[in-house]
Amino acid sequence: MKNDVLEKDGMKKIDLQSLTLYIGAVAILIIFTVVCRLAGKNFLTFGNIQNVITQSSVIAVIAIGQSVVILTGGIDLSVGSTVGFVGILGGLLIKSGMPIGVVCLLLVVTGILIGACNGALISYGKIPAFIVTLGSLQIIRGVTMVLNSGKPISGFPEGLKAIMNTKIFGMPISILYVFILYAIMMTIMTKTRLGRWIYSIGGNAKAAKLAGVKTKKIEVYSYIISGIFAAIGGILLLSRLSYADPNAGSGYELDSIAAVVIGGIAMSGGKGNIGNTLVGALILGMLKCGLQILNVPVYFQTIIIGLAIITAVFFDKAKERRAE
Amino acid sequence: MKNDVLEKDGMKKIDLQSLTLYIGAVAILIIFTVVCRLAGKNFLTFGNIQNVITQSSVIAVIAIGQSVVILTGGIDLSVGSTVGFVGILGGLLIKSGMPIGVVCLLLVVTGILIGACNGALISYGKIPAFIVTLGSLQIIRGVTMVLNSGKPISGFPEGLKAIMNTKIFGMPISILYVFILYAIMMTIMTKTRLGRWIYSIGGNAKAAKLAGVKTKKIEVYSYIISGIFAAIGGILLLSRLSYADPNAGSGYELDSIAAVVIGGIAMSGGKGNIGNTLVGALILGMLKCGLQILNVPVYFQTIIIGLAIITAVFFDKAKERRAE
Amino acid sequence: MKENILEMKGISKSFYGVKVLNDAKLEVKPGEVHVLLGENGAGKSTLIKILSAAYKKECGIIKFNGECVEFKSPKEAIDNGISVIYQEFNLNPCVPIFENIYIGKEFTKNGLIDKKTAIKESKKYMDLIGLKVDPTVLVSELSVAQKQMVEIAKAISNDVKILVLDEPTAAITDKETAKLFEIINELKSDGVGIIYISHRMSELFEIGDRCTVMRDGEYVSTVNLNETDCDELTKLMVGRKVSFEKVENKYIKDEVVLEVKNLYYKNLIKDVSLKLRKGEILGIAGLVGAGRTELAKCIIGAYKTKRGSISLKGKTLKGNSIRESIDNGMVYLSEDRKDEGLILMHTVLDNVALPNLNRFGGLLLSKDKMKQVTQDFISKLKIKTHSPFYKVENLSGGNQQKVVIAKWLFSDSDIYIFDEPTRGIDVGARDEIYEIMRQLIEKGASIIMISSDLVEVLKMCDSVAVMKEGEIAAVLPNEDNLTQEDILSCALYGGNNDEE
Amino acid sequence: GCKDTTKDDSKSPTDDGSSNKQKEITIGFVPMTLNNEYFITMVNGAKQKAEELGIKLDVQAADQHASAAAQLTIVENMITSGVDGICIVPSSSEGLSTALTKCKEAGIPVINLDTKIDQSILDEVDFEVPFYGTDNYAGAKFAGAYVIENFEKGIETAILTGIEGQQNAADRRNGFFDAAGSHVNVVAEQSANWEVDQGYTATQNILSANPNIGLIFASNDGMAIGALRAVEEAGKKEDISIIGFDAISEALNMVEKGDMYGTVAQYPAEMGILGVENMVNIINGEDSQEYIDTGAKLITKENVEEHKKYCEQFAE
Ligand SMILES: Nc1ncnc2c1ncn2[C@@H]1O[C@H](COP(=O)(O)OP(=O)(O)OP(=O)(O)O)[C@@H](O)[C@H]1O
Ligand SMILES: Nc1ncnc2c1ncn2[C@@H]1O[C@H](COP(=O)(O)OP(=O)(O)OP(=O)(O)O)[C@@H](O)[C@H]1O
Ligand SMILES: [Mg+2]
Ligand SMILES: [Mg+2]
Repeated sequence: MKNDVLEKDGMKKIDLQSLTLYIGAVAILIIFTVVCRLAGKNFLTFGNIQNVITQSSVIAVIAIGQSVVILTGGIDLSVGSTVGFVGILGGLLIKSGMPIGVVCLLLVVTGILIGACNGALISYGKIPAFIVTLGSLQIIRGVTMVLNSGKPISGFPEGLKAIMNTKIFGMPISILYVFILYAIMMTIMTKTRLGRWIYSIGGNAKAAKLAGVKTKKIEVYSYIISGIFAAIGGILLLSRLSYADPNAGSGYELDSIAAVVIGGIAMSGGKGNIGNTLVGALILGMLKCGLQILNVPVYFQTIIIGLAIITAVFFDKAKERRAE
Repeated sequence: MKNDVLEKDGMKKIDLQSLTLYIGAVAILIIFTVVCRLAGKNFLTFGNIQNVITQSSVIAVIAIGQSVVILTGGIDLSVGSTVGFVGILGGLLIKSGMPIGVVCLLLVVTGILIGACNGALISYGKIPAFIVTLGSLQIIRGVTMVLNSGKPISGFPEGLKAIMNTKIFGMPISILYVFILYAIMMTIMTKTRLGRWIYSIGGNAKAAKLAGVKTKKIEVYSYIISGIFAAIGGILLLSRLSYADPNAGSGYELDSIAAVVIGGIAMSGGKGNIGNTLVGALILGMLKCGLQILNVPVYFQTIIIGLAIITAVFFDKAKERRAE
Repeated sequence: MKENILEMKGISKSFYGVKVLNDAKLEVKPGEVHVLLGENGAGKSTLIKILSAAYKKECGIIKFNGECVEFKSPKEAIDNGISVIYQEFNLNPCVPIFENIYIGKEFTKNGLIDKKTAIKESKKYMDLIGLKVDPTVLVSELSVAQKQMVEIAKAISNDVKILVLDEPTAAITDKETAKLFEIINELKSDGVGIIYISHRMSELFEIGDRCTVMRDGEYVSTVNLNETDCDELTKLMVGRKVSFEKVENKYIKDEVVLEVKNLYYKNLIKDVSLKLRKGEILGIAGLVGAGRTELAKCIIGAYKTKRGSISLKGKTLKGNSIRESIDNGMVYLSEDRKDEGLILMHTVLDNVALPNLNRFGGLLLSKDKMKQVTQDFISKLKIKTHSPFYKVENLSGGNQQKVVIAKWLFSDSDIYIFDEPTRGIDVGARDEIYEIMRQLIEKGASIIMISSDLVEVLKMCDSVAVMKEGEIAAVLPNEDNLTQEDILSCALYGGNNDEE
Repeated sequence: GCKDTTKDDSKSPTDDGSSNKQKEITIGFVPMTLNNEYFITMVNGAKQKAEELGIKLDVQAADQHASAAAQLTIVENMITSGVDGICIVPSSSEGLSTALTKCKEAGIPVINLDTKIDQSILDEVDFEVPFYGTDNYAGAKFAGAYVIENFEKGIETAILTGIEGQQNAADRRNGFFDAAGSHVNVVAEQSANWEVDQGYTATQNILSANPNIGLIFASNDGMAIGALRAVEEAGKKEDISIIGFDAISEALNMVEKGDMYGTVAQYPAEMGILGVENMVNIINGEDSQEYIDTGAKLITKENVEEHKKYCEQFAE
């Protein structure tokens, strides 16, 4: 009998937690639908659901990488400025006449390099992730400004816009990107060695090392992954706006972390489900969208979003509190 | 002989780390003095040293509270918006004719309340500190805006200015505040039960609990302390500018964390010396001041400060790397 | 004679400029169980960690199968068939057991993780050691003993040529130990070289073939275990004799100081009632998972109990607060020093002072007094540390345990609940600790001692409460005729005889 | 963005309209942010007009700093919520191409206020967007021209700029520099991120490096107020003239007291009013104006009183 209880407990814990999250997400959806209807507006329309996903897509993509880093017990504050950097660099390259495909590739490579620098300093240099990425946040932002003397870039060919603004089966293609990227990363995290090793570093790095996992290398990889997704996020944003702004992405570090934590990944690393990060990002997106549709003044929006973040996680932790 | 080395090691370990920090601080001082002199400007003047301290004082004070929270293994992202909130609330109260002393008291009480809410949600609600304070950052910022519909307040009586802009023995009084506040908090952290309990929670909360420490209560206290110092920081800023801006303090959360970590307190909590946080804050202040005196373009400033933060901590960790 | 499968020669290692290994030596033959013996802090674990490349050695050579080897990472060592169960657990609490067992050597199918096989294979090794838990249970849910068994399963699931066990039995009971020895014997017959570290003298003779004794980081000698006895080994190790006789307790009074009535906690503790008299040492024995630790934690107030009452010296506790218990003179020493007993990153002094801060001055604490008290305990318990300001994480396992004991001894309470107090402590130091426990009861304190070491239980306790599946099966008075077998049968089959 | 408003001549809320109130009209109004007085004034002007015309105004803005991404999201959500037209102050002149495309597709007219959308973007989207305002560049140029007239050549000057990379920050700095750069001697140029406290520290540091400074041009009044504190503290109030931008109420008080030399005023309330009024016309199919220059002016001691009076109407 005892074993029975434990069996359930061990396996289903994740699912139970996810359940709270899904219930929360659906609750928000229902609340907004009802309230909007009362206010004579539409929330739950096909078009608007698409909107929410498209609006959340950049954060959702960045949050994939952030999840990976947080799962190792780290943090990446440089994702926001990477988005800005990638935008300006990409803008300059496209303007110089390089084919868009090549530019995208180069930008992803840039993301890899940024991630590798962060990762190397953190894992081999033993500098806390918070410091390294706070530093690189500043450095990258500075370099972005220097790159085009602080000026934005616009006037891009249609091809760039097409990346993000195409429709496929009547749906914005961004939805497809988000789902594919999440599917890939969820597979990697649950079904491959790399993924399990990332989890093991967050859970107990020493144990992993003694068991033969090359923890330092894996840690670097996780920052590289974060760099890649930040770069992809930057490309998506660039394409969505068809405009490169050196300040783009500022504040995305906190937004992406919020998505990750609402999704239930512990800041201390080691446990959590990367798929739920998407739900976290969508919850944030829904809140923002719903409140704007209801024309709630912006400062009440901030307050409500703040409350919602806390409340969401509050319910998430109900079980832990009861366990005491 | 054997024992000798180790005894020193045990005792002096903290001091050794501090030493690196002090050397770093002095190195920056010397570099700026020399470079400024070459550029025909003055850095190491009595007046300018005063400037640096005054300029760093708000961050230095906030960083005291941040240190305490980080020592417990937490984080307080709401300090910046508390500064803004305290400014506007204080501004309104002063304008309503309340005596400045009473206002200051009320503002500190506000800080206590904010800290208590954060702390209670974190310790009794078991919600991660990052989420709670990210949420309260938004909520407080929103409330601040609502409070005076986003407008600044000005035209204060001279008495307010006097808090910060008086001179004492020819030195700005802010220097005195900073040193007194640090002295008090250093004593509390090293010489009192409360201080040791705070360290023990960061070191191993479970062990502390079994040793009879009321970990939850102490955790709440630590956020209250952070709230108090954020409020004091807000009062100092209000007095310094004699102007209440609802946006004041934005970004201070990251600056204060940077000061703490440069000062050598581990983000994971449990170890570090709160006095060094002051050095961390001064290093940041010196960098900013020196670069501005040299009239370095702001992009390069960001880059240099980013590099400096990473480098400072890099040297700090040299010993850890060698230990491998 | 067979060739040595492993030779370590001239190994030296220093930490922060202090030599902890000096020209150490170890030779292991295939198919032998080689015992490594030495006082706490002698350098046994360090030597092992050098073998597995967890630490870098300063000088010396390691010959494996006759060839000089130089492993650069733990991975290389594992790949070469060196498998280590470290003294301190190295498990990831956030993931299931099977993942911990197969970390770093995951099964894959088409490049993707094959969970099914891993679960099946883990189950096999867990059965072997007798761990009856589902492999998908999270490690964070396991007790210390169960974690130890996971470590064993993890080590034997490797393809081993050399298996190192650093105090594998410190946290488990005789039943599991027997299983472990079966496994060891099987590996032995496959020609695996086994290095075995333990402070439980009796089992060394049961399982070991040869024994290398170390002292202060240096090699002392290697003896054949069938040519020596316990006293001689003890002498080699600590330089004096240690007695295993029970001493009569003259301080026991009739006054009941602690009374537990009908305690329930989840389904782990069922209707437990207990009485502890003044001056009594009450042992609590039982198999792994019998709920001894849970019971102790319920009594001390760390767990919220559903039903039942606890009264101290006639005063009923409001309950569920550790602070209340401590204030009323009852303290608990955790079995899990790493997770619950110590703040590893803090100094010896900080750890000793933490529960006793009230006794170091009023508003401001006196560091001098703390230093003096800590210094006293360092010499009294022979804690091998270089100063009171040394970080606990840099002490050897046994010395860490002594720090845990010191911090509670100084609390000067009336009731001490010791959970596996001598876990990982060498014979010599055990004796000191027993002596201190006797001094405590002499001063009028009472002790509950939870221990899996029945030798120690029989030696120290006035009576033994045996637990089985969350209930107290029997309370056996420790009279001349009580044997380990009596306790064991009670733990296995319940106490159908007297009492209750 | 940012200034305070008022244009003395075109003071009257441009009437004509008098539009009918057949069906409820909702206009989306998107200032850059809502955390400074300039935009609050603009919104107040718009609100007053909306009330007068009996239409509904949905005001949305980015919370901290405006960005093209945040504005795109706002526009998308406004389209969903069914507004009839959108008045927008772009976070940058080139950043709205996607948002404009979406408005065009949804058939929602757009009026551009304050910061002009770049013609190339409008061409790209092929969308007609009226513009009412004076851009920052022009306003700053105005201040520069005034400096040439009133200060001796070669005066040591410091410039405080806004957040690097933001369009309005660049426009104000460039406007001033292009006009007066050859006349004054710019010895220091620092960004103080639009913030009072950073204006204060930057000025302190600039003063310790350059004790002979005679003029400070701050790209917004917040930084100018900070600069004034530092100047006062250094005891150089008599020697240094400070020019701010935005004409927020505290700056006007300081100009009145003679602490600050001047501040550039634009007319945000006017822009708000014109935006709403013309949007209603467009929605009702009536004529609307393609371009209105709402003008800018340097407020100094001479005209501050008048300007303050004008401002009061839009205070709340
Ligand atoms: N990481 C470390 N840093 C500093 N000193 C260390 C470290 N590890 C071990 N030591 C020191 O090395 C000495 C030997 O430790 P070791 O753990 O090898 O002892 P041991 O023989 O295993 O003892 P025990 O029986 O208590 O486990 C001890 O004095 C300990 O303080
Ligand atoms: N935190 C926990 N959550 C769930 N179950 C737990 C937890 N801690 C312990 N258990 C379970 O409670 C049961 C009894 O606990 P425990 O093994 O600590 O008792 P014990 O008699 O002290 O044994 P041991 O010899 O291991 O100390 C075990 O089966 C264990 O799996
Ligand atoms: Mg050991
Ligand atoms: Mg136990």
